[in-house]
Amino acid sequence: IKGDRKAPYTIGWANIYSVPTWMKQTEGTITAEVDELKKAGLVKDLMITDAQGNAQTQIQHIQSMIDANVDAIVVIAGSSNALDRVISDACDKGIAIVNFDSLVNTDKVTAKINTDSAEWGGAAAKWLVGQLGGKGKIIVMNGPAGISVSDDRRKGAQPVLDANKDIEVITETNSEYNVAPAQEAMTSLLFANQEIDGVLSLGGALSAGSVLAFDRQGRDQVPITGENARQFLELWKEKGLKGWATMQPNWLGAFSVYTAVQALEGKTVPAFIKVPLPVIDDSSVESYLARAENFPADGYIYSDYDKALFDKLLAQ
Amino acid sequence: MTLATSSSLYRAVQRRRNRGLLGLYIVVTAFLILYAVLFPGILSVGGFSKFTQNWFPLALVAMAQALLMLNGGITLAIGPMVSLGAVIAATTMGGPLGTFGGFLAVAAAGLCIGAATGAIVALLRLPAIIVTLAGSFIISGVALIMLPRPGGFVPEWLSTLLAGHTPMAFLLLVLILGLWKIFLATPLGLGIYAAGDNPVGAYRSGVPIDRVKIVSFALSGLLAALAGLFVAAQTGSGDPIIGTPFTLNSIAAAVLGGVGFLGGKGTMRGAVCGSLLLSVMINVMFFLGFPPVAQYVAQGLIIVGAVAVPELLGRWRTNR
Amino acid sequence: MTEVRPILEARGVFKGFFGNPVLKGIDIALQPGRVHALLGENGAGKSTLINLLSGALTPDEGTIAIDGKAVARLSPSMARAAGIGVVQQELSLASQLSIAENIGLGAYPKRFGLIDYRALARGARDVCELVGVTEPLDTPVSSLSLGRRQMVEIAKALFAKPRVLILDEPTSSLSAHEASVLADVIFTLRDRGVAVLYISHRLNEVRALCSHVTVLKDGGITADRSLDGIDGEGLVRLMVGRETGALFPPRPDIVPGPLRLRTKGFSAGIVRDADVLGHAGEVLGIGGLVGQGQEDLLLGLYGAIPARSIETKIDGQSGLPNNVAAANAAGIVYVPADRKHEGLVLTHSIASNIILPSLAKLARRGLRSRGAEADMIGDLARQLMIKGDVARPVQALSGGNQQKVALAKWLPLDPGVLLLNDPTRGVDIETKREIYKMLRRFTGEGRLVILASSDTPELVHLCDRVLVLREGRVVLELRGDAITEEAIVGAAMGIEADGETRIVREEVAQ
Amino acid sequence: MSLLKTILRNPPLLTFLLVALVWLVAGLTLRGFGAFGHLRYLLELASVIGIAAAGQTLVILMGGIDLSVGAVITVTAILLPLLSPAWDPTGLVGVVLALAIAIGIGFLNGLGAAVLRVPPIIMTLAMATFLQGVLVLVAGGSAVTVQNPAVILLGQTRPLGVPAGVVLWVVVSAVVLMLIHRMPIGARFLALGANPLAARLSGVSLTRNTLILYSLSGFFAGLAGILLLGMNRQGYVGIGDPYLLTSIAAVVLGGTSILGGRGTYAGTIPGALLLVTTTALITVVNASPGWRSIMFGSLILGLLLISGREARR
Ligand SMILES: Nc1ncnc2c1ncn2[C@@H]1O[C@H](COP(=O)(O)OP(=O)(O)OP(=O)(O)O)[C@@H](O)[C@H]1O
Ligand SMILES: Nc1ncnc2c1ncn2[C@@H]1O[C@H](COP(=O)(O)OP(=O)(O)OP(=O)(O)O)[C@@H](O)[C@H]1O
Ligand SMILES: [Mg+2]
Ligand SMILES: [Mg+2]
Repeated sequence: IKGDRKAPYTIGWANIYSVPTWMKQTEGTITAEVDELKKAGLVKDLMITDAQGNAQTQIQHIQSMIDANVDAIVVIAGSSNALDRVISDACDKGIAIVNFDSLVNTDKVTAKINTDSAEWGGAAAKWLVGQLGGKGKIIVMNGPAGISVSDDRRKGAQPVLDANKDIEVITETNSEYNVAPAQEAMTSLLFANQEIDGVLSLGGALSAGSVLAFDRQGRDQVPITGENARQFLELWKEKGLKGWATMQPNWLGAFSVYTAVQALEGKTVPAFIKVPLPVIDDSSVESYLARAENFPADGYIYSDYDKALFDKLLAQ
Repeated sequence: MTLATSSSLYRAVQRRRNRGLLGLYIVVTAFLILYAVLFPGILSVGGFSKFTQNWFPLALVAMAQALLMLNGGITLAIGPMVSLGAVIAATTMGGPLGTFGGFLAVAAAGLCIGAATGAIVALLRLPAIIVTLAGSFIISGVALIMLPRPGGFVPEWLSTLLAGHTPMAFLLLVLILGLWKIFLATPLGLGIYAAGDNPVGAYRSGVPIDRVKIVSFALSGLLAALAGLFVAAQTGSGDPIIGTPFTLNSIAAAVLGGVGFLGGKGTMRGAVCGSLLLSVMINVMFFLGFPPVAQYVAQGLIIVGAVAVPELLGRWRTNR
Repeated sequence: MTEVRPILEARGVFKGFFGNPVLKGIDIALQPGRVHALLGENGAGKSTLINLLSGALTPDEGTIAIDGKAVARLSPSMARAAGIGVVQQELSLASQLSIAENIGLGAYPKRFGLIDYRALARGARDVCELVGVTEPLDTPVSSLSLGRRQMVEIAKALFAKPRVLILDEPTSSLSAHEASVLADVIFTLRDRGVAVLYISHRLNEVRALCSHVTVLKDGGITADRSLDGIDGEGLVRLMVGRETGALFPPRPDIVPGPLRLRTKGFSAGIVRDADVLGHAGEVLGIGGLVGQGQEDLLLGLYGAIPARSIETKIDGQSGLPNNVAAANAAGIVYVPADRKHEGLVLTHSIASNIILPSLAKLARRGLRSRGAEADMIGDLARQLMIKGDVARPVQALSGGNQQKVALAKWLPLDPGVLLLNDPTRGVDIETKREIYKMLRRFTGEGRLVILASSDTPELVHLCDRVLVLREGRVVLELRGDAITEEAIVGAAMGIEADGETRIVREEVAQ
Repeated sequence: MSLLKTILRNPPLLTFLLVALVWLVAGLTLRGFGAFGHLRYLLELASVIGIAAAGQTLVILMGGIDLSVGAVITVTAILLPLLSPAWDPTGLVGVVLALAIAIGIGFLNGLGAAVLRVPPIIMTLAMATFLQGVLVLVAGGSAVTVQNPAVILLGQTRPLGVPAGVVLWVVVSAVVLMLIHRMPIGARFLALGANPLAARLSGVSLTRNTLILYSLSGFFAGLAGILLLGMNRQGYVGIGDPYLLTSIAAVVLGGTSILGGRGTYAGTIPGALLLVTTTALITVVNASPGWRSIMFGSLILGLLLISGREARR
């Protein structure tokens, strides 16, 4: 962090795509946090851009933020390496950069904040193996191909699967992180495979789609992993699933803004902040569902957060 | 009146082609001026370089698309071709081929895949739109197999050369436009217009329309692959899906630039101008502080307006 | 006959489309220094034959020989390289390219692999001067009128200095002046030893230009002889195969009926301040050089282009129609000159084209009635002698038959005013006669026919009254026996421009 | 011999035969593929594409293209739950309102294309962008679970074992085929598609028909959106995206000329089936995503080689 940067700060939020619900919710936590910080006199302005899913446009936006000389940039990367150069440019200009969710490769950032995708996959696989008693035929549902998050989660699951030779992955498919395509893909797989003991689903909407597919084809539900998508959690309860879920908390956005401001204020922040994965199981699913009404129907019920939690994470 | 001197025929033809584009030129200039007012830094070498770098790949794919549309075709495989170009660059340049070999590999892949697509369209007489749709799946599949997740390697010096603080991208664009001009001054190049406009007539006049089609697909593939190479250099690595949004944007840029679907109508400079409008619009909206909602809405309105306003003005003028 | 070796020959060629034979064993030999006429009714296969001669089509059987040597697979570029220049019936121009770029297409002069624009301009200027194309060479072809495009097409054929020049109905959209320029060009080339093949339905042109004739009929050759000692009647007999009557029906002496159309101060396109009157039962001719506003006048009355007037009454209704549907509803119909682009949906069937304007009329409760449609189509096809299956695409019809379809489709609407733009362009003499008869029948039924024509004899012999346009203004009105070729051409070219323009005005009744 | 000729000359029939062939081969070789339930499911999936492609067929026949199909589907699916008033037990009010909005969007497309003379591809692309903005604005772009009884009925019931969506598709097919082949307006669309100038001079109003056409396209996209919502019980942003390219692909695979003026919805129906079948085939094949993408592209290309023959000049 260089230059004459004094509160109140201008913060740029370079989103890759604002339309999906997860992004809208994340943006909600960011604006809420900014409002807080404005009250505290720390933030003056928030500039929001939406690259409409185009990494090239995102580069252009970040370049414009550099040109406009914002004090901090909070970013979800549209590609794990496409932004490297423009971000290191921004870093050279002394702008505080906090990158969360989809991370960039370069280390020339103020902080990277994320949960561990490999751990996500590993934990999910472990739970499923446990459910099946270490033996059975499973289907793996992946997110879209060519995306690091999807790839990392799958990689994280592999060692667990390797360690349990009696778990057979009968087939594996990729789908958008959306209910309809996931349901469509799972339905086809259901017809092709009569015996399925479990589903290792590596994304929230994917799980909801799978459950719906089992339901509509009149098949008995099997143990399934997933994410904190409200629809999945509701189905979990409605169908009495054997389920397990974790999440990519939306408040990573708020936390990133908080971190950026802390850094601008001269606090040292860790270069990499690993946010522990909250886990939802039979014991906690009710508590999440109790808050469901506060979240959109196709949204994600994230765990609670507060300043204390942020400070604790920063103190790592 | 015949021309006074025969040497000015070429220039006269060129000048006439500019005439229909006046409306677009005015719109683009207005946006550029607005941008310069909002962000004077664009007038510095660094600002100019960065801006043109971000515009460059879109300009290339707009050219790649316009080339085919002028010939009466279209391609939906632009995006995957960009991705593949980036992937080949990022996977070969670190290997035994070296940087130059990697460059050649990208160019060869673009040319060959383009020519193959063109051959299927021309010789089997299949509709280009659906052949290239199928092609887009095949090409993106290849890109995913070569590089399942973002990564690879592009030498730092290449990135600095192409996407550093020099207006290299702009110079390259000027160079490519110059080459296009030269190509248009060859019988084969002009054949693209003739065959796109009136294929039967062109065939009867002795224009080898199948060869023209294959060549235009090949060149279009080359341009798209080079756009991919540039993206790889700009980002320092490859990404198997980075090109996806380019497909629709290339069509939008070309049509904004006055290139018609039925072939033969439009100019390359129009398409490049269309891409410039799409690109500068993003920056202008940022500096005007538009929130995302307004960005979407304004983008829709600007695109429609850029086509409709010159049209309405023209009609108003003729009706008076 | 002297033994001159032909430059280009067809020997026993057969060609059919989808199993329908068009040419059945045709021989034709083009000799240097001779203008050879190829005659035949619409659909006889003339264009098909020249497509074979120029490599655009390959014969099913038989050979094409150049300089006595049979050529295996002639392609258009080979033909062009061998010195065969063709002016196709359908234009082969690229509309967005300039005149010069079109003229050189397929035969550009090159320097270092690039088009040598300097040489192109020189060559193009020479041929343009020859045929009288005076527009700047950089003008895009799209901004030229049909007649000018035709001249560019001719210049294009001449550009590569051909040894054989094939012209397929080159004069059908040319003015009299342009046609005479072309005639001079043809004579010059003939004297230089070029072999010319000339196709036209205008027999006086054929007699003036050609010395030898081949007549096609029913896929075979009915005559291949010198033109010496044949008069016009004889030529027609060769083509039709029987004795024929007069081309133009007699002009009836009946008094024109009440006014059907009156417009004062009419302006549309380049037409300014025209006053037009039209009575029931008359053929009103519109003459002038090509592109003097004849088309704009018709389109304006038809509501297809913006038009205004001080006062207009059509069949008792006042005001100009402001769109085509309104014009149709008021009983006004229009037959365009460029039937391929404006008159017909070429790729659709004859039946669909005929039915298009009367779809709504024949529909019952919002649904099309197949029976009623078939009846109507069959009726019209019989009435107009359109032969063959009506489910064929219109583009498979010959030019003359296409024109019949373009006209026929309007008849079910029972129009009161017919606006016809050069309806006999490219139509063979028999069909012409039929069309003329039909027009007279229409007027006999009390309709008004407004006929713009580039064929002056048509104006002279068919029309009851003629308006001559120049630069968008009505410069002359003629009626009855005062309608002569001299008067029309004189006014069209502005020959008495320094004197007072003679306008024979009718009293504006009512 | 002549039978073979008739088939080869008739793209819709050819495409149907192709679908049957693929089903037969896949049913014999792949476990579970040929099961009645699976085929029925494929039909159900195809019905959404088929209905969305109904409007697209009309637009393409008239020489245009509608790139806002996906956005209209999404907008309808997201707006419908918000538009269904609680006092209406049938849910029809919400359906009518949502369809009215879809038609309105189409009408705006038509206005742009006919009156402003913006090329349809640009107009509809801009409209799609515009709608994204609207989505962000409406309810923060998020969906509400559908409670509308009419929509749930449409998406979930199976009268006589046939999914209601398939029934809807049959009705839509009948209407569209009727419109193209038995109604004056169909002939007008085709004439405008093949030669707008000649059609205009024959008294076919370009403005009027363009407005009707894009309104129809909006209507069918809206209908597809409602069906999709019923099948998923929940709309979400992006739910319509896959249907943009598939609707165009179904039309072209069915032998309709992308340049307009030639084709029929009878080809689009098997075209939609073919796409769904191919996707299902690819899903059950166990391969890496790259290879699956390659297989899908090659299959489309291969099928095109067989069914696209007619497009030869
Ligand atoms: N591409 C084609 N496909 C099918 N039939 C065709 C084709 N071209 C020509 N024909 C048919 O071949 C016959 C001869 O046509 P052609 O154009 O050679 O006649 P033409 O003598 O030039 O007539 P016109 O004087 O009207 O120009 C016509 O019956 C026409 O229907
Ligand atoms: N494709 C076109 N190119 C140039 N001018 C056109 C075109 N279409 C229409 N016009 C002009 O716009 C005017 C109105 O045309 P429009 O298309 O609205 O008429 P229409 O559709 O035939 O009739 P309606 O008013 O019943 O819709 C016409 O007078 C014509 O001059
Ligand atoms: Mg002919
Ligand atoms: Mg109108």
